[in-house]
Amino acid sequence: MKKSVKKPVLAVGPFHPLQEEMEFFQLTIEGEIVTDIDVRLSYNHRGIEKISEGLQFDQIPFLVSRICGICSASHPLAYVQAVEEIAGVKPPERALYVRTIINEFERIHSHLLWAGLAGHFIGYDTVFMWAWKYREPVLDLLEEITGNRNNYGNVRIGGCREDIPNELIPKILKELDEIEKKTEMLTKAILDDPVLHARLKGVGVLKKEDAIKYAVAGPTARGSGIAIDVRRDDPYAAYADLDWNVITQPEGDVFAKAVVRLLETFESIKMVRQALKKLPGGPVSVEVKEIPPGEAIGRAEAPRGETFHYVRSDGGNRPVRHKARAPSYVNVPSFKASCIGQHISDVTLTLAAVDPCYSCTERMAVLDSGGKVIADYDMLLRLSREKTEHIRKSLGLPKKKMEDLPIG
Amino acid sequence: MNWKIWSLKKSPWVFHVNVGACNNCDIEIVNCLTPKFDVERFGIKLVGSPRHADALLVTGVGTRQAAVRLREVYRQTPKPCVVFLIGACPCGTGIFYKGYHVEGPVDKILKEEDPNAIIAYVPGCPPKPEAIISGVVKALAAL
Amino acid sequence: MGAVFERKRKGKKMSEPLQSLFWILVFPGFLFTVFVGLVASWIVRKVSALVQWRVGPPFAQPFVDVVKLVGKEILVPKDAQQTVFLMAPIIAMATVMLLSTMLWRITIDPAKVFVGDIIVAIYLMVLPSLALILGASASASPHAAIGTSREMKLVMAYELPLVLAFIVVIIKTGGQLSLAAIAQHTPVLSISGALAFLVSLLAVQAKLGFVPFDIAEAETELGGGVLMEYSGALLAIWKIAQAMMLVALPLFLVMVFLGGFGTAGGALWAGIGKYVLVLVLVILIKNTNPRVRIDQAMKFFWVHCSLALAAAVILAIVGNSYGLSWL
Amino acid sequence: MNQQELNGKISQIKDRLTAIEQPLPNRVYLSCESENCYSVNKFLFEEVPARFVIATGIDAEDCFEIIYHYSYDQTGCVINLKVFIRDREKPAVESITPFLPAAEWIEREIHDILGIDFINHPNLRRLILADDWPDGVYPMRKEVKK
Repeated sequence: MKKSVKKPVLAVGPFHPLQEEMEFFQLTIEGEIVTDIDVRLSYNHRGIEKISEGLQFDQIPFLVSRICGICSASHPLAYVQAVEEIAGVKPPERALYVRTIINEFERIHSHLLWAGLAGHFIGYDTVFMWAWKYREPVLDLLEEITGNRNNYGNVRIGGCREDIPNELIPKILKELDEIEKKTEMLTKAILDDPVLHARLKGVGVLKKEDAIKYAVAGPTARGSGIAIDVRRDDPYAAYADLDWNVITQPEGDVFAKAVVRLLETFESIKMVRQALKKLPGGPVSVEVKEIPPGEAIGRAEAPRGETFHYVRSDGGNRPVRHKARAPSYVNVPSFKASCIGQHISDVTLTLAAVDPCYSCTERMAVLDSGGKVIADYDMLLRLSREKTEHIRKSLGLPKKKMEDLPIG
Repeated sequence: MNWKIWSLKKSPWVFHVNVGACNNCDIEIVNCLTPKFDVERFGIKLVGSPRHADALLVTGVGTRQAAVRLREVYRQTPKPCVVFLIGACPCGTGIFYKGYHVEGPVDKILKEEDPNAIIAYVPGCPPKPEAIISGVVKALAAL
Repeated sequence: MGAVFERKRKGKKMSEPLQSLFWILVFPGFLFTVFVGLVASWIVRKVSALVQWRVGPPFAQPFVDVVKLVGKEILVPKDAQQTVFLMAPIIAMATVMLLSTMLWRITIDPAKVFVGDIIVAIYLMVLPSLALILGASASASPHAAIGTSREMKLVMAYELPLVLAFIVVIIKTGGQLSLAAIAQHTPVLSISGALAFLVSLLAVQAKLGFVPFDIAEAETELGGGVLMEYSGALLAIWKIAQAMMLVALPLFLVMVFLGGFGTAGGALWAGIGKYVLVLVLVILIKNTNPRVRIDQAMKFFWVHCSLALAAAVILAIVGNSYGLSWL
Repeated sequence: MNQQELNGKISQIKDRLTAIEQPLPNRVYLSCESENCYSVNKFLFEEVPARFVIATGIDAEDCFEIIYHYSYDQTGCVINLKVFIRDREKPAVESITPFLPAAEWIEREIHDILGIDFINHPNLRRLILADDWPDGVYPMRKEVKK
């Protein structure tokens, strides 16, 4: 049966121009209601943990930044912090600030990217185009600082590879104002739209108890009223010196997660500004001679939640064991709690709300009880969009596209 | 010039296959669609079915599980078709060359399937959208 | 076009069958319609791109697309019903070809018509949709199957109001069943006629597979669900058939509602103007509306449109019997 | 609950642990044998209560080691529970998924890559290895090279 299920999906399956990773979801439905969900990973399994055991400590940051292209600042940071803990090294102050700035830039561009995709999922393609347009200046800044739009590779054991040149700071501040203005417009357009309220509220609710049971992280947890954030709970880099808020929303639905992400973007902008103001002088890295035997943990808050790295060293120049956990690893299984019992037209949206790195949702097939594929991603997307329209009509609103909204 | 090749160059419809990438190349490919780069100017269109495609944009190392699917997609694509390997991973598996679950590089997988496959390489980690567009244009000019 | 037409007149010496072949395959029929249709599809793509803040494709793009598809390999899914799968696009193209030839010929040579051609035209307009259903269900793909069932429902939904709309026109024009005679009138200049025009415009939208009635097709690419399994020249034939529909259907509306297409001087330009007007209306509806759900579409066509048209029929009868042509 | 109270809480299960280490104020490493795995995990998740982060499976040559990582977010403390599985031939340990659904995937993963059997796991199917991966080959074991 497994073969017959997978074949139609893979052969003619829902390939989408926005498809990213290759996780494969199977939904079992009864009528229109989802009764079970199953996920097959493997397509993207590259064996990073084993490769890591064959690399030297200072090569690994470049490997782990390629775990996920969007979290390519948080993974190396978490790893490097673990190794620094083993070696007992404290990087220079300036390096901590540079790390903070790069990480917050990453969060800004990732959240904007998510906002665009969420717009696409509910049929507002203009939001998609605009949010991705707003994202470009952030990538340009990152390129100017680190030399690459993504995969910055800027963290090394004992500090940072590239410094933020002081003469770049005015430009960054100027761009930040611009980004903040545009994000504000986008946020207003999203949060003030009654259609979106009706479309997103109460959909895909992840209750607080379930959130605890599934041990979710990041905006997914904060959207369910769990105020956890590694940046505050276990401060690293320069977060302890900055003044910012952890955004939480109690509802646990898609709307709450959207609110958390959008408001977090502003917190990130705030943090970058503060960090730039406080940026201390001095070098950005210290030499680390050798890594003694030992084990340690490094944590960092990626845009999607807590990144967790465990490193064990035996005194050689390679780790004996290096475990990496991406936030989606705990966020994705929570679909079991949030999707079951939902209408299938809401499923894409619920999955997207978790931002599962981020387009695993494309790899879906709806199964009826006989295991036959009866709907695909496109159809789910369509259903999702139709529901938006339906709600719009029931609110007595005219047919309106995002073009009319005051963005841009 | 052969009219088939000429029209292929003027109207390359592409289909995006991810065989184990880190998302970076994929995002940069999607970026090519957005207003800043707008590849429809060159007649390039992302299509939703390999059967409609003239070119495959492959990203990722080619993991063991995904390689099976890549072969299937390649078989479904009508020939002539060009395969673009976007990023360091499909070109030579990059930093993952030792991975136990990696069957790539992708050109090896494709050559096993079809020894005459036309393959173009756009290295970079990730290649910028400009690089992807330029790579596609250069490869088409060389046809 | 005028010059070509003149040349055509002089070519009376050609033997009758040869001339008919020329009619169908070259001038007003196949080649000419394909050309106009591909230009029209370029306009559709370009305008859509501009709405999305992009530059859009170059002018020759639709032509190159078709040429390229012809040069590609045809893959037939192994579970498909081969004959039907291969025949369906050809049936679709042949019927659109016949339809457009008929419409152009009536325009050019209104004397050579037969009574009741409007009925034949309506019949020919259904066939491409049926061919699509046939082809998709022969392709043995679950996604195409979903598209098929939706397309089928959609056809059933819009055919009734469409026929009612034409009944309104027939009443308005005093029981004419010949397109040439109908084209002498402009029924759109009355309440019932305008209603009928609006509804037919929406039905044309559905026939063309455009938003908001592209329910049977995925949004990201041509013919997503239904055409998923087609490739190469077969896909090209579908594209050509769709492009020709883009000519034939608005042209049909122009003839039935807007007083037809002239063949010389001012009347010709007026005709082109009317065609462009209908095309722009179609594109605008496409770009300013979200997709509706299949049950919404059916309800819309069966309940709202049919009721409106029933009222229009009554208005038209009343208008006729009391000589109130504006009703 | 501050760090001291947390340490006090942990010492309630001292008899089931073989070692308690605290190299940093907010990093705690506990060790136990595989038969106590279930009860200690249950204590950490339900009594402390800490948030489950992930588990790390390690092939430590003479035995298998699974480290369950918990995070106690009020103090930013990471509690690591090392469970030693001495039987190298038929490594098995009781699954914690029944009370902690968050552990489902990682237990399946460890089953894939190290071949450790999780008793009472509700759904111990292959998760991350390919369909055509040979049975009985566990890539994260030390004897397996590429």
